[in-house]
Amino acid sequence: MNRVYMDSTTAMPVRPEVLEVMLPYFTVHYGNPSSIHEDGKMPRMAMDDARGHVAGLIGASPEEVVFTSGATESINLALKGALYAGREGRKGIVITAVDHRAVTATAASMERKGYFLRELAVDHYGKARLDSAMDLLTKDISILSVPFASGEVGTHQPLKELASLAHDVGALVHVDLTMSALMEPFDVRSFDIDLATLSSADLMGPRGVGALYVRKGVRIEHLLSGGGHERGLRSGSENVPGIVGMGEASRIARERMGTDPPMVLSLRDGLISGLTQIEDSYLNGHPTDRLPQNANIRFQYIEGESMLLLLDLNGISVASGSACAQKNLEPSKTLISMGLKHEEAHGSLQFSLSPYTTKADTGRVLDVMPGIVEELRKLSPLTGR
Amino acid sequence: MNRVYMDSTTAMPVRPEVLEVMLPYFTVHYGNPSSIHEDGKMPRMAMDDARGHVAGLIGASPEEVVFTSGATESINLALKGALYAGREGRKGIVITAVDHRAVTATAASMERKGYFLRELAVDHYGKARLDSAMDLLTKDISILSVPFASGEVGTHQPLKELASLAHDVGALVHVDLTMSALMEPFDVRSFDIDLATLSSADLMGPRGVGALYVRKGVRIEHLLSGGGHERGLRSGSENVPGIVGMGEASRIARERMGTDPPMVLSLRDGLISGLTQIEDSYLNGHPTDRLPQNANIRFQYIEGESMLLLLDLNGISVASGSACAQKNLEPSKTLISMGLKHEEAHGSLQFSLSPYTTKADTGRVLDVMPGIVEELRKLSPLTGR
Amino acid sequence: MARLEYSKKVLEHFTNPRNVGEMKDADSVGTVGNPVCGDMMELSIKVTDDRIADIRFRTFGCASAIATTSMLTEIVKGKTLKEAEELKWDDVVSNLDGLPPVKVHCSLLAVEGLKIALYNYYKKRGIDRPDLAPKETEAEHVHSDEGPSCV
Amino acid sequence: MARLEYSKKVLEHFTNPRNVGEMKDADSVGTVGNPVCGDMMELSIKVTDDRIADIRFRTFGCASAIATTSMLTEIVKGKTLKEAEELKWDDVVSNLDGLPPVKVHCSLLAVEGLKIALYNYYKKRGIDRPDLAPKETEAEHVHSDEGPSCV
Ligand SMILES: Cc1ncc(COP(=O)(O)O)c(C=O)c1O
Ligand SMILES: Cc1ncc(COP(=O)(O)O)c(C=O)c1O
Repeated sequence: MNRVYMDSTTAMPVRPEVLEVMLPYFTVHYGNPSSIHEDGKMPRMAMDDARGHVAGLIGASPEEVVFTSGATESINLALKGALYAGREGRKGIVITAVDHRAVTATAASMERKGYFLRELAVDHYGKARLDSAMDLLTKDISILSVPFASGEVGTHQPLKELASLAHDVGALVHVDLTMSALMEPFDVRSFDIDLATLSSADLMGPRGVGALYVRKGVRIEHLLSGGGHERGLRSGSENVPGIVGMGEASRIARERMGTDPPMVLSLRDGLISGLTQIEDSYLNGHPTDRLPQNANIRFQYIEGESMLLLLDLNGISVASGSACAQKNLEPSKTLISMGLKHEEAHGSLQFSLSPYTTKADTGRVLDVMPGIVEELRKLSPLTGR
Repeated sequence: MNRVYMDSTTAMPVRPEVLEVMLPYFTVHYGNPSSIHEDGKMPRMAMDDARGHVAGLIGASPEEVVFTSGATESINLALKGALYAGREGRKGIVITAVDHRAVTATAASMERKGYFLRELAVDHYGKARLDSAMDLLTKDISILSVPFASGEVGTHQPLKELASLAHDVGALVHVDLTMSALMEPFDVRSFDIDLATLSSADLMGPRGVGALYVRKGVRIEHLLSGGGHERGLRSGSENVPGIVGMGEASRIARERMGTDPPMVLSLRDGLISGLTQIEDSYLNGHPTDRLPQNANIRFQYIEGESMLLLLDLNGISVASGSACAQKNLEPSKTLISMGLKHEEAHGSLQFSLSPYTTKADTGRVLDVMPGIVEELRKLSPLTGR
Repeated sequence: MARLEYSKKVLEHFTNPRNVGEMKDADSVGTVGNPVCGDMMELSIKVTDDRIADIRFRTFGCASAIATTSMLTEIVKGKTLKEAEELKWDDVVSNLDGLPPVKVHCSLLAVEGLKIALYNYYKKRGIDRPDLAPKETEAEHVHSDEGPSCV
Repeated sequence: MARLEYSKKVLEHFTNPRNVGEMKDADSVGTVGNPVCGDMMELSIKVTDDRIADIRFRTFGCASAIATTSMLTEIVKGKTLKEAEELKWDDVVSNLDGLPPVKVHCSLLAVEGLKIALYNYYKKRGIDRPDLAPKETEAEHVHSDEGPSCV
């Protein structure tokens, strides 16, 4: 029996049709796009096309797209780049309590370098609070970073309102689109965004590639010095097959924006309603205002890693916000900041779907999960206390 | 007729057998190596194997290998990481006059951040001078960076002597192995090296991957903050297919170290002796103490971009140190620092071979080149002055 | 063994834990840990002729906590109290063919739970065994202003 | 047009440059640029009845320098001196269907060389034409301590 993969937030397959398009750039059109001779031509043209597709996905111009090695690098470039550029002596960075560690760790590392860091509070759905934003966004803030939606619990952020508050005090706005780009249309102009992070892997393109949208006129400092590629913002010989793959993945994502996400959303809603019928089991995050692919459920009295492993033995892959499932053994900061108790965070599982998810997949999860919860609750000293 | 590719310094094809090994990690074993469930297992094991192969190529332990997005990132991480780690207040960086721009631009960017930069002079072969090293390596130097050989003119550097002089003053030693790793055996222990940069693309692996060797006990600061991957030295979800490819490329490079390089060297020597028989044409760099794949020739009185284009029209790809062939329109810094006049640098072509180069390829170059030189000299006002 | 992988034995005990449950007629119960810290365990023992005649456990925690406790119950069942007192963490974990390094932490509670069950058993009989006494646990800090401080 | 690509016309003129060579019986020769700066050009003209009856060039420089000069010689051959004087860089480059932006720099010398050839031609005839005079070129700085300062 095939495995059921419900951990798309952690990793996704590359679409075979994307890989197909990449292949010639490994072994045939392997030239360097900067080469004057014939072998530079195909890679250069392919890169231009890819840049156009990535720009097209988010309503940007191709010149506003800087290719990087992935979301983490894009985020580091956006945040460190903005702070180092030192706009009018602004020294502050504002992030949210539900940001990915790529954002929180970057902000923390800049704090150690003498910048200051503030974190927007979130409500119990994991949505950043505008009153918190009004308090924390002051004239000495250089940049606000906010995810389009929390990758973990899926709740959308009030991006337009936050961007407008940030711009009111002259701060730049960076949005992390890593988790939303595949499933939610986005337009940098209508959201009035200065910097935006995209990840190829999360668009079902290859890993090791990402992009940073840098609005025309926005000045940031580069992080990687060298040959001056990507208009000086990101040196290093271009990963042409990767960039071609990200371009194709972006093109397909845009093309399928009207078909894949509604299908995923409907499967996901079935999963949520089935799982929350299990006794003492609840949805984390907003019930409707959330990423289509995300179902984050907490099962009281039991622990996430145990559930994850039993699901795994049943051929189902999921992720957990449990401390026991983390490298640092700390429970999910997102869940805690939403007001969950540690033991509730411990009992949370994240089911993330993809365009490849089928009705049979969600059915399998719904078949298996009640038994697993029951078994583990038998083992738990908390049950029925 | 097939084209003749003699621009391996600028880009190389991925070996088909390397691509083969990578393929399942795009679409089948696409899981995240950190995942606890079954889908994390194959990627994790494959990454461990790859790390072993990369370490094996340079005599390191696997834990000393940090995967990055390429040579440029490795170099930035080594140099900025060492300076930011702020060892005993050391504020200086020493590089050579024949380093790649990834090194020179990184060093220059740190100079703008308040560190100081010194550059070792080279002799007329492009070899760093030990007397210069003795002058410039003082107790306030944090790190010395030196290529194993100049990528452009091919001349080997006196690495052991330089490393020993640097260690005498307590500085770290970084060696850029980008251009040499495929063709020259290397051992981090016998050269007594602290940090070493490797590039997958230059090992005939995929682009967008590289590695930094960090000797056990050497402390550097990370550049990319986030999830704490690669022992905290390089965050960002791992590019598993890329890493697998770099591992396989390293394994094959090591396996073929006894066969490919002598073959390449012999073809290269034939090329040099044929090309230098053209009137007023000379080898740049050391005649014997040089990278096996590199032939850098200057043809007096004429300009490199013109030669490059005529070769291109004849189906041959090469690179040139001519200002006209550079993005910044400046002649090769390496050639100038060796004492060549601007017009000589202008007339220089870089032929770089690979294990795929054939006798027919060098033959084609030797057939075509004399005519091209003759044609362009007819056009030149310098000829015969 | 790769970073996050459990041995076959750990998985076997995790999926088929021995001696699970409450014990109605226990001679002593030891509880240790705190749900707020993500790990909590309850160990009940029945003692006959200075031997652990029966033992039961319930664990709120990860797979390694469950497997370690299960293995511990198997080891000490039938042993004398003296033998049980001397049980070390090493003995349990080596019987499981080891644990991933990050999981060592989660396995420490099992032995501690047993000690506390024994402490309580002696205490009921008027014997003070400070060497088996519960350490001041994180539970006592739960209601401080700074929230729980788990170790 | 991609960054580094030349138009078909540029390549055609580069590979088949017109009017190449020295001219033994030239009425005037203009040289401009400096090998140290990577660009040098020599333009010889023969004048009959105030028309450019013949023209020859030699260039040390990149493909765009060669193609631009070749195109220029084609344009001005047969033209009156007056017409030749009025020739602009735009006229030449648009006839080549444009140049990559980074290469514009290398194409400027051609028109300058023609002006200097004309300047020298008038000068021989006792006519001063300061509007056609050579600009103070980099050549004059070659032997300064700071080395050549090419523009
Ligand atoms: C919202 C979000 N941002 C950033 C990242 C970092 O992505 P990567 O590890 O691919 O660099 C992730 C990773 O999953 C993410 O979920
Ligand atoms: C010697 C040397 N070091 C570093 C680099 C930078 O490599 P990349 O552009 O792949 O990051 C190069 C590129 O060719 C090189 O030749």
